[in-house]
Amino acid sequence: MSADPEEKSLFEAPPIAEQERMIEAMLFASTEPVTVAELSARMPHGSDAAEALAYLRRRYEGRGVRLVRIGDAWAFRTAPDLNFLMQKETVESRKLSRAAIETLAIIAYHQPVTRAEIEEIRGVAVSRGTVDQLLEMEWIRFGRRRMTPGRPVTFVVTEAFLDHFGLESARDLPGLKELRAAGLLDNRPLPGSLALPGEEDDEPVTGQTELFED
Amino acid sequence: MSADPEEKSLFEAPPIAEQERMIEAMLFASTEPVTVAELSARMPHGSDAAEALAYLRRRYEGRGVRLVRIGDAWAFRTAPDLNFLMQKETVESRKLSRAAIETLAIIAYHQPVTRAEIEEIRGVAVSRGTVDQLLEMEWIRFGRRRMTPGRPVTFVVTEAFLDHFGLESARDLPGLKELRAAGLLDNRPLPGSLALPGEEDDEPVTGQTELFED
Amino acid sequence: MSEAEQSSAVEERLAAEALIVDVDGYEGPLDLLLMLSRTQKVDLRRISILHLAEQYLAFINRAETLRIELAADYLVMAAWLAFLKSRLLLPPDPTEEGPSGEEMAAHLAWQLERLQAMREAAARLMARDQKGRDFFQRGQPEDVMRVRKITWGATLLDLMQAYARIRTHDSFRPFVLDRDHVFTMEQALERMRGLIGYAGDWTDLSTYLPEGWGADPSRRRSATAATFAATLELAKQGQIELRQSGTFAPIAIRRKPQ
Repeated sequence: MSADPEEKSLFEAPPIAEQERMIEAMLFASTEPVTVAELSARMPHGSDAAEALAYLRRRYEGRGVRLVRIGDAWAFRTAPDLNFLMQKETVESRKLSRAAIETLAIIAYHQPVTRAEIEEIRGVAVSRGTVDQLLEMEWIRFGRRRMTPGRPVTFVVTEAFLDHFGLESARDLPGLKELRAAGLLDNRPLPGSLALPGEEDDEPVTGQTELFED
Repeated sequence: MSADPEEKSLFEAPPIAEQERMIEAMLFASTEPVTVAELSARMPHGSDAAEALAYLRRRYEGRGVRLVRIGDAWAFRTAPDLNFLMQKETVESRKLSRAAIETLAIIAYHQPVTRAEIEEIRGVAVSRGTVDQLLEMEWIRFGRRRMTPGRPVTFVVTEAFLDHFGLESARDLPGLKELRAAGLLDNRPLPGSLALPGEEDDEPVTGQTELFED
Repeated sequence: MSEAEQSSAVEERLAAEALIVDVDGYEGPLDLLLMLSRTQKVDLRRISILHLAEQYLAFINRAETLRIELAADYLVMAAWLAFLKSRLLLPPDPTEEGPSGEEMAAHLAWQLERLQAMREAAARLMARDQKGRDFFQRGQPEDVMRVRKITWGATLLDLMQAYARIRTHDSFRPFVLDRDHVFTMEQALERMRGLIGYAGDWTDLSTYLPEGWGADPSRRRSATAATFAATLELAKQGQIELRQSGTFAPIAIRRKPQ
């Protein structure tokens, strides 16, 4: 941003306390998170938005509003422990189906992930409406195509998703490290091929009827 | 408000610092200035909104935002000396018009494509303003001339376009199959699906003008 | 029927109904397997896949005896589990190709564990503080002075929806053709069959045109063509005779004398 402010600018950068005030004003004025780059662009030459942000964040620790990071952007949000005061502001959110919630979680934890992979994990087809709903809420978006046969599109979660769930980044998803360590986020193919009893001969069926005489 | 909090409430009032936090959060999240009476009503029994408000006001003195009185209600406002920072936030983003987005979509999916071909696919004339707007945004540019009578210019999408939509190349655009899977497209089979516009005859345009005579 | 018999019949019916509800409640065979695995009351890593396979097959069999229609994927899974079970029970055949029963079982256990983990992750995610419910954004964003620069934006979704709209629009075209001015041969035939009984003597074909189809040229054309085609059909069936005195002369028809 400003490796050499003195050389680049004719004017001296404002004192850091002043920069803090500026960021405070800009972030207070905005509903949406503002990126560091945008903050810098609006501040006088030679300012160090990142440093000022660090100070400001400390200043708001324990206050009624907090400075939170969402991806590359920052925003003020009220402290969650005060939610009881906020009935008036509460917005009625659309109830998500269980399928939608699971699909969302799978996209968040496995991203970028293809539709086929989501279906493999859940063991059922993903309905069009589910993906559509999540796209519309802007919690997921299309990611890069996978460089595999058919070049399927992938899904990833958005900044709006992070903002909604108070996450700094997708790396901060609860339990992510443990899941990864346990190998539960791997993409493990079935050993060999998924050979169902190819000819579907009668054997399994007779086997079954014997079994069920309990 | 609460001359005798101890007598009125079974519970002890929260410490004044805590009351300050509450007011901070309420004023921050509220869509309108809030009166002291309303703040009190939302706070736990025994709280003294007026006193907490006075503390809070002092706390924000000299900061980037200030606590200001509007009528008999209170709200946060940017410190007037920082108004210059709000200038840049004057960037207003608007959605492209339907004509523009459709034209853009056709160029992206069919590039290089001539104006006549765009009109053929959309079934309506493309206004000069629409193309100019897209050119000005630098999302499209002129491509090679088509080696057909009249040598019409073609349009293609730009790097800036790919950048904006997070695409590596125009080939990364989700295909019809994926549009359908995402529920964006009716399940009906499409005539000729992604046939290049050049291969279609004039019929669609005439067919449509008839259509709209109803 | 004794009382005991009656009550057991009722119980059976209730059990059957409960099962229907259950089958509806599962999101596919993997979900059902995961639920069944809970009865083993062990860590998913220590689960007996053989036992689980037996539980699943028993469930499917019960559903079948109660004539509950199961979706195909439940039956596919049943077949696969029966196959897996045979592999687990029989000593490994060195000539047989493909993964061993143990490998397949381990993979299934891992799939169940992964699904369970995702369920828990989803629950943890939803239990987080959420915007608009637990924490809030600025309620009164400050209107920034003067709006000067307008950036025109669109999302990839907008772009795709626009394209989808155009393409879908195309596919609708054949279905919205204006059919008001078309009189079909089927309609004409229907009409002629009703009238032909009265046509004892030679009558001009044009008098058979349906009412209201004579004025507008395109309607008259369509009705004439359809009616003419219908008379040819009736003549072929031997019900009427046609006569025309010369090229472009009026065509007359009459009922074929018996």
